[in-house]
Amino acid sequence: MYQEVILDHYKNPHGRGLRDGDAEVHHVNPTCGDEITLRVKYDGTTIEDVSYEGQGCSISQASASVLNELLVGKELAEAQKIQETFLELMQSKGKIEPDDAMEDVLEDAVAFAGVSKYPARVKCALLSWTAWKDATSQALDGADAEKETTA
Amino acid sequence: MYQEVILDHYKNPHGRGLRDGDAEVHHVNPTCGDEITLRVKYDGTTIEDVSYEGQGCSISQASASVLNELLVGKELAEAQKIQETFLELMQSKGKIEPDDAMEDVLEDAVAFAGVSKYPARVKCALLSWTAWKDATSQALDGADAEKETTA
Amino acid sequence: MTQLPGLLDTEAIRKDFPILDRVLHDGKKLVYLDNAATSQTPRQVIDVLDEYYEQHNANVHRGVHVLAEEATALYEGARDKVAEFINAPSRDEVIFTKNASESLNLVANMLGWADEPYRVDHETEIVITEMEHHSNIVPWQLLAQRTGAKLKWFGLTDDGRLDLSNIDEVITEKTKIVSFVLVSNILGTQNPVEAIVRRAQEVGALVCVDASQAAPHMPLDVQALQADFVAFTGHKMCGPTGIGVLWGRQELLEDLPPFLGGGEMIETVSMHSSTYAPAPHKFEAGTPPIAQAVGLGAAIDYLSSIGMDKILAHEHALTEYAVKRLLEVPDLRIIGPTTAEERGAAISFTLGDIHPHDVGQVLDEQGIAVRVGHHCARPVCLRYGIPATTRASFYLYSTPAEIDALVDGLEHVRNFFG
Amino acid sequence: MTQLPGLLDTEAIRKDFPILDRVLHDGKKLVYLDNAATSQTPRQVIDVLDEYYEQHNANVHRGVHVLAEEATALYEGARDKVAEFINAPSRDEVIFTKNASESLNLVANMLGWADEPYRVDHETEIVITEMEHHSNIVPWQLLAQRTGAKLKWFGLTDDGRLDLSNIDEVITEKTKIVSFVLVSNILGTQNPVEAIVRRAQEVGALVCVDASQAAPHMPLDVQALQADFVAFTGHKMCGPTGIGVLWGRQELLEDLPPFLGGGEMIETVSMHSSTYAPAPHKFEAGTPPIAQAVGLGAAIDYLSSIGMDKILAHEHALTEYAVKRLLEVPDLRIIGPTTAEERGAAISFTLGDIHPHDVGQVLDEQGIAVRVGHHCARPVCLRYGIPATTRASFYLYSTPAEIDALVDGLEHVRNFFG
Ligand SMILES: Cc1ncc(COP(=O)(O)O)c(C=O)c1O
Ligand SMILES: Cc1ncc(COP(=O)(O)O)c(C=O)c1O
Repeated sequence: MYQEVILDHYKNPHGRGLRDGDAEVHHVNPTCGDEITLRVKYDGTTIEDVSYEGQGCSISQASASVLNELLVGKELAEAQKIQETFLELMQSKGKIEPDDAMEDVLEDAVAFAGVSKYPARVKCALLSWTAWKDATSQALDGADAEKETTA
Repeated sequence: MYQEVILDHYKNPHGRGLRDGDAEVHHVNPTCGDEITLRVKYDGTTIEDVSYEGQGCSISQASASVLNELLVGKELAEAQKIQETFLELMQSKGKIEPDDAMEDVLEDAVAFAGVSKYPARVKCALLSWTAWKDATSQALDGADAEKETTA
Repeated sequence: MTQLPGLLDTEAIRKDFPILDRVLHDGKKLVYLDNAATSQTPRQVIDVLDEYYEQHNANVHRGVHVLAEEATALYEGARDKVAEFINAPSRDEVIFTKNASESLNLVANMLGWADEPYRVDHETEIVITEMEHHSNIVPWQLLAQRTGAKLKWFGLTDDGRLDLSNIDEVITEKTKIVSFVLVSNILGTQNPVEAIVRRAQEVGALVCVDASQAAPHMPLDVQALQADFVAFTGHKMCGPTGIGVLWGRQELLEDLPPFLGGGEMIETVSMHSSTYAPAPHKFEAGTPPIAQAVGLGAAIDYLSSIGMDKILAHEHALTEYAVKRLLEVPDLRIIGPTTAEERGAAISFTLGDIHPHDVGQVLDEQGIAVRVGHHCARPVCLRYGIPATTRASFYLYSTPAEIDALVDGLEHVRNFFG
Repeated sequence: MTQLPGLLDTEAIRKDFPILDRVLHDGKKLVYLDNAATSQTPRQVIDVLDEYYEQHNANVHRGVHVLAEEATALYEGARDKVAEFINAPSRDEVIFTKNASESLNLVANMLGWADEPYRVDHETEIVITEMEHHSNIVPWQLLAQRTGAKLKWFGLTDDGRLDLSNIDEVITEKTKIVSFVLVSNILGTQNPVEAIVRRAQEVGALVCVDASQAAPHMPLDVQALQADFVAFTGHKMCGPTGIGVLWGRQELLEDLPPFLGGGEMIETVSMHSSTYAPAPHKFEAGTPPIAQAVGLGAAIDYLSSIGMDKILAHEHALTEYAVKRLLEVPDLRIIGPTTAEERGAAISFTLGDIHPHDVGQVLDEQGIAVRVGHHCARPVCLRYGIPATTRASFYLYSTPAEIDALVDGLEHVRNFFG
């Protein structure tokens, strides 16, 4: 489950730290205490930045780093497709063997395929992605942008 | 468990029916619904009569009949000894094999030895005896003689 | 051998139940007719229990080691099986309890502590029936005492059915909950769910169905029932002891407060306050009966492999035969419906004025196991003016020959005390 | 092989536990160090369960047939075994529940519905501690919310012990109940019962002891404890899942009201009112976990045949060794007492800033089963400012070699994430 790619992202996270944003959310995984504070910044529908701070296991930390690497600079529609594909992979209970098409979409994130076999860890991998989705809808809906939520 | 003696007493009960008494009690075995109303009449410390009405299984009915046969006419002290011996036998879980001395005390009541192996039925066999003990203490204490009690 | 249409291949089925080979009292073969009290356990279930303890035992949830993951998958897999067995819209509606009694107490307590619109209080009414098992009476009596709510009930007709003639007076605008038994464990009566549900829905009352004697014996579809809660118990359906089920509608389980507090049922805890996990976990405090849930799952697999419709047909045929044969016994009076229509396979009766304890004991001496007493439904005995009954009850492994043995046994009882 | 004084003959003992032969992840031998979550089940207990279902299964009480009498004798025999095991003055003080959580909820609910002098209400106070398992926190939070009582607690010292310095302010004349853990499942701390009981008795408060982590590991004498209630759970002491115990002093059990209502717990029922059976039955509604109680009895036989004092000595020696070895691991911080004195065999720790989930997962890859998380004691994690811990916990079959494997495994974890 601990692919080299995951360990790399864990040890050298991309884009970590909180920077300016249009919306901020704070998500917690109550079963293991993993936490993330995440901000998104949009330029129209282009993702200008995803910045974050958090504590947690290597899976949740690496996943946030991969998210940053994958989504920054992307159009919202494409980012959503990536998010959905990642969700699908993580909920597959180890039954999806990523094909080339999936690898094209997910890039480094395919390394998490093995995590999907471990129900206790799937939530860790999804933490930042759920936070991103939530922050995005707050940023784009405008309203409630500052509200803290707990999932 | 159904000794001939028990069946005889069940089919032809001794002294059944309610007659005059110094005290009356009503006892119920809640697990099976067996009921007895029992009166005692004393002449000093001599048992002049034990009269009863009841409904229930053959064991509880036969036991009341045997009680009547054994106790009527006896001195209280002797009756108490009989009652205690019967209690001991019934609580023996089939482990007491009545000897001659016990047979001398219990007469027909030794036929209940087999019942003591059946926990669910021991209470049936003891119903009238507990009622008699209760009625006796009410009659001899004088007070509360008319009070109904439920065990 | 008596041949009846619709019977299962009991010769094959009986091989699955080791206990049916037992020999009692120096050579009497066990004739087990006490299935309404508890059913026997097939080898397939015993094996799954063994395998659980020998291979996979661990505490569930939150574990990252292999055993914990396996135990969790088995436990949650059992929930999936139950959900499918009762056609629940969602697996998250299936709560594991220790028995049907806990399930029913859970409903009563949720409603006692609920906010509006569910809250049962002194201005509201609770409706049950006179044929309930004590486990569907006492929780409501306790709730009524503790909240001041009024407890009302449907009476019984002389032939052992619910008297619904005054349904509009019994279930009123004040009624918050109607809880009743689908199949009576003492009378065998199968109750008309639809009429009761319709009236309850009219006044906005919740409906709780005690399916303890139904789930083991017939296809059960909680959506078709249109109830809000359905309770049943594992040990009556080839499962282990120590496991029960409460099914509840998802939005109710979301809204209603927890009952038992502790590990597993929380989202987050601080000394000052706690929040609760979503259902079903909200209602499962502490280490659950893990092996027992897994065993119940195996029992469901077993029953489903035979087919609940086939089991129903088998028992119906047996009941028809048993009613006919029993009515041939002089002085025998069936307490409950005297035909096999709209009834389950538990038949209560009296035999002249021979006390049921004596009937049961003499039958036992012949190896025949029946239950005697009030069957945890004492109000029914009061209603029919009897202290107790003898009850024979059948299951998928019961045979016409066992019914013949019962009838012969009853003849012997009559001669013995005659 | 490391030789420590006081160790049991684990080579012989391990043969009794089939699961300890399991091989994981292509060839890794199971090293089971998650005993505080649940213990493994010896062959002797599995066999008794099998025999129950294959030979004696029936519903208990009130049955007049052989199986019912056998099942009742086995079930009530298990009660005798538990009573003897904890030195209860009377077998009638032993209540079977489904787990320790139910036992603790039972106490909370009895007190919430009790009459004076026991009644917990808005003028009274409940005392617990910051090191309780959620199962000894949430029931009291619920009770406090529902009655208006005030919930107070003892804090913790930096070295993982109860801070009793303010005992006279925490336990006051208003205190109705003090409930605390005998041995903490997260810190391992063994608490000073006597000091707390003395103060509680001074103010007339009842005392409830959560012995879930004590009963499996040391001789337990409820009379010596001088508590009023003692709760524990079967699955942590070689027993099956689905069975727990509440011991309570007889006069309290007589005075206090029932909790769950239903079959078995009544004396007599009519539609208008019911009276209750004497304890313990008053608190055992519905068909009890029969096979599970019988299995717990077999577990007690098993533990007693080895000797609880010997088990205690074994675990003490292991704990001493484990503490020493673990403290050799760089960056490892034990959360809880750092010596083996006044502590049980559960050791929590953090390892640098490697998250416990990662520690647990990498250990699992080597076949080593530990638990990670807040161990249902989140307030302890909050107190020490950590999100979670890794916990290794030992039992009678644990060996020094397994501790060595753990230490090697932790080195591997450090290198892996280093
Ligand atoms: C100290 C303590 N108390 C209570 C419990 C609850 O036990 P159960 O989950 O069996 O109800 C546990 C174990 O989980 C425990 O360790
Ligand atoms: C109709 C009915 N309801 C409820 C129950 C209670 O089930 P349990 O004893 O398993 O809680 C029973 C069986 O005893 C029953 O027959």
